[in-house]
Amino acid sequence: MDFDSDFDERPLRQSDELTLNLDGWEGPLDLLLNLARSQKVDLTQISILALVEQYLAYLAGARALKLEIAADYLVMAAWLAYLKSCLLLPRDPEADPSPEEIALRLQMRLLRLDAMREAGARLLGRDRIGRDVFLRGSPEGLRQTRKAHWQVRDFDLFAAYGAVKARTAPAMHVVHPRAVMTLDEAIERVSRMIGSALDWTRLESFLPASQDPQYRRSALASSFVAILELARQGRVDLAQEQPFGQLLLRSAA
Amino acid sequence: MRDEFTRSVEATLFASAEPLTPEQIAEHVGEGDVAGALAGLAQTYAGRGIEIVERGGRWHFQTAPDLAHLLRRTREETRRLSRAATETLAIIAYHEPVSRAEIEAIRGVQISKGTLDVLMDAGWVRPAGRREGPGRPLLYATTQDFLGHFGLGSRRDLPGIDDLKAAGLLDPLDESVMESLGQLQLESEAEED
Amino acid sequence: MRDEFTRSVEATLFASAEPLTPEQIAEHVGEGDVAGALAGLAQTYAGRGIEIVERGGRWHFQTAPDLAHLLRRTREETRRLSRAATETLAIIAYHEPVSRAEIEAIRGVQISKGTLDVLMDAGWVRPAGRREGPGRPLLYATTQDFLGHFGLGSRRDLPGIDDLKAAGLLDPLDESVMESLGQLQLESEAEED
Repeated sequence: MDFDSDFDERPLRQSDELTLNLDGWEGPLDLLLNLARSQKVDLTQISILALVEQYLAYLAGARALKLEIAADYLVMAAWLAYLKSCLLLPRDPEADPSPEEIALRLQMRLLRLDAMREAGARLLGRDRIGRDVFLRGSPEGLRQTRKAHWQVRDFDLFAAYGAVKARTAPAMHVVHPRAVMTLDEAIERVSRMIGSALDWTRLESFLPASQDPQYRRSALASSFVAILELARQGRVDLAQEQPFGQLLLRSAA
Repeated sequence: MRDEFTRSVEATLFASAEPLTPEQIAEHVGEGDVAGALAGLAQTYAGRGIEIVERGGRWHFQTAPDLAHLLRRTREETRRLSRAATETLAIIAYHEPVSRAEIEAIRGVQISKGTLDVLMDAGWVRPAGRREGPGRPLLYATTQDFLGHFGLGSRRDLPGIDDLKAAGLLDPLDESVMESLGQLQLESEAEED
Repeated sequence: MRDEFTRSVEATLFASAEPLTPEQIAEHVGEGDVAGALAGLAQTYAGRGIEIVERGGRWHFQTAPDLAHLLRRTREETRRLSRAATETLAIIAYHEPVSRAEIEAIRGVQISKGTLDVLMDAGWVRPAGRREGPGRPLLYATTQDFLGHFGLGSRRDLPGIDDLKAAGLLDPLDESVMESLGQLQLESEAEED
């Protein structure tokens, strides 16, 4: 793997303490990676112990200058110091993951970041449109016009006209003449006929004979109201033996 | 055509947003026989899909004029006529020539500008002069294409009102039911207020 | 090259303001072996001042890269991408689709709001759905324009991608790695708030 790219490596100036500054790093990992690269070996060959030493020394230097050190740098320092002690102390067979494994993971992280850094640099260095290669200055352009192909069935057309006509036709209300018996007629007819009937007589026998069912219904309704009116006036007596039973009437005594 | 100078002239002309004079080209590609390179390119491109042309001393690339039709593509899509447009078309067919105001009076609803445009776009309706009278309104009538589309020999082949009635197309039942329902709703809404 | 179909493909591609897929070309030139015509054209133009290239399945004409020095109009380069944006773009391109937390884990720092915006504004990065799982994180991926701008035929052409893959450097991030370092940092940042 080629990690020796021409990536603009941040120069390390540990010797020049006056420029020691944490502002330039994008976090502890960035600082670690740059320290690792200062070991001048393939990143796969770096010494994690030496790297930890470098990091701690760097922070110590910054502290000596009374620079503000962001918390995440200190957390990393604490974690690295812990890692260092684990690496140096006699191995604890119970430790999981082992210090070596943790160190390997840290190394993988550095490799990963370094790889992405290099990839970014190589991407930017490619032949880029507008910088290295150019598109046609004034393309005619492709145009797409949409032409609607209108569809309507003849039935829809005629139905639409029918709907318009139906909707807008002047509304006409015609009441057909109907055969009815008025209430006055019924009162007159019942009081005339009751005069001679002293026995209980069914209401139906007061209705005129007619083939027209509408007229019969009208006569029944009117006659019913008529006998109620006559009963109110005390001119007839009404009787009904049970609900919905025969309505009987006779002349009031 | 592998000659470096000609390649440079070609690329410069291609990337330029405007036609270039040989002098302008030279500013990019440096000393050399720009005119000769242009002539060579013109020959290389002759008969291809792209050509290199000179207009008033300026050179540019363009697509071959005989292929211009490819660049403008029309896509046909089938679309159903809206209800408003269908009704308007029917009214024009039965009453032509008819003005917009008359169409609206018959429909009982206003029509939008787009509705008549759609019918004219479809080729079924045409302007048919103006009616002499107040406002000289523009009149509309149907076209031959209209008759063709609906398989009608002439306007006399349109079903008459009696035919429509016989077919139940004048049955106001649905409409009145809809209306009375609508009315009920309006009333109940009014009561709620 | 006098073949009419190839001429049509050439003209269509030349006239287009956008890279075109073979299918889009076919919509203009009709039935035919578009892929074959494109391959033939690519050969015809090889070594000339302009070339025909495929980027992510879409084709376009462009000037030959070695002539860049003639055509670079101004010294001032297009706005330089920041280091953070460059790294973020590389991480997305090599790992896509990838969540913001994963980008942050690789870089070891939080991404500032503007970084992804810049990349999306440039048209190189797009949101690419969410990962099913805890928190359903939004994922990011690169676009067709990304491939086009950086002259990549496809993601397989990303520089060194095979080596990186072989070295395990593009594997999904180990949970424990995220925890061992990422967590520590995220916790400390949370404390700062």
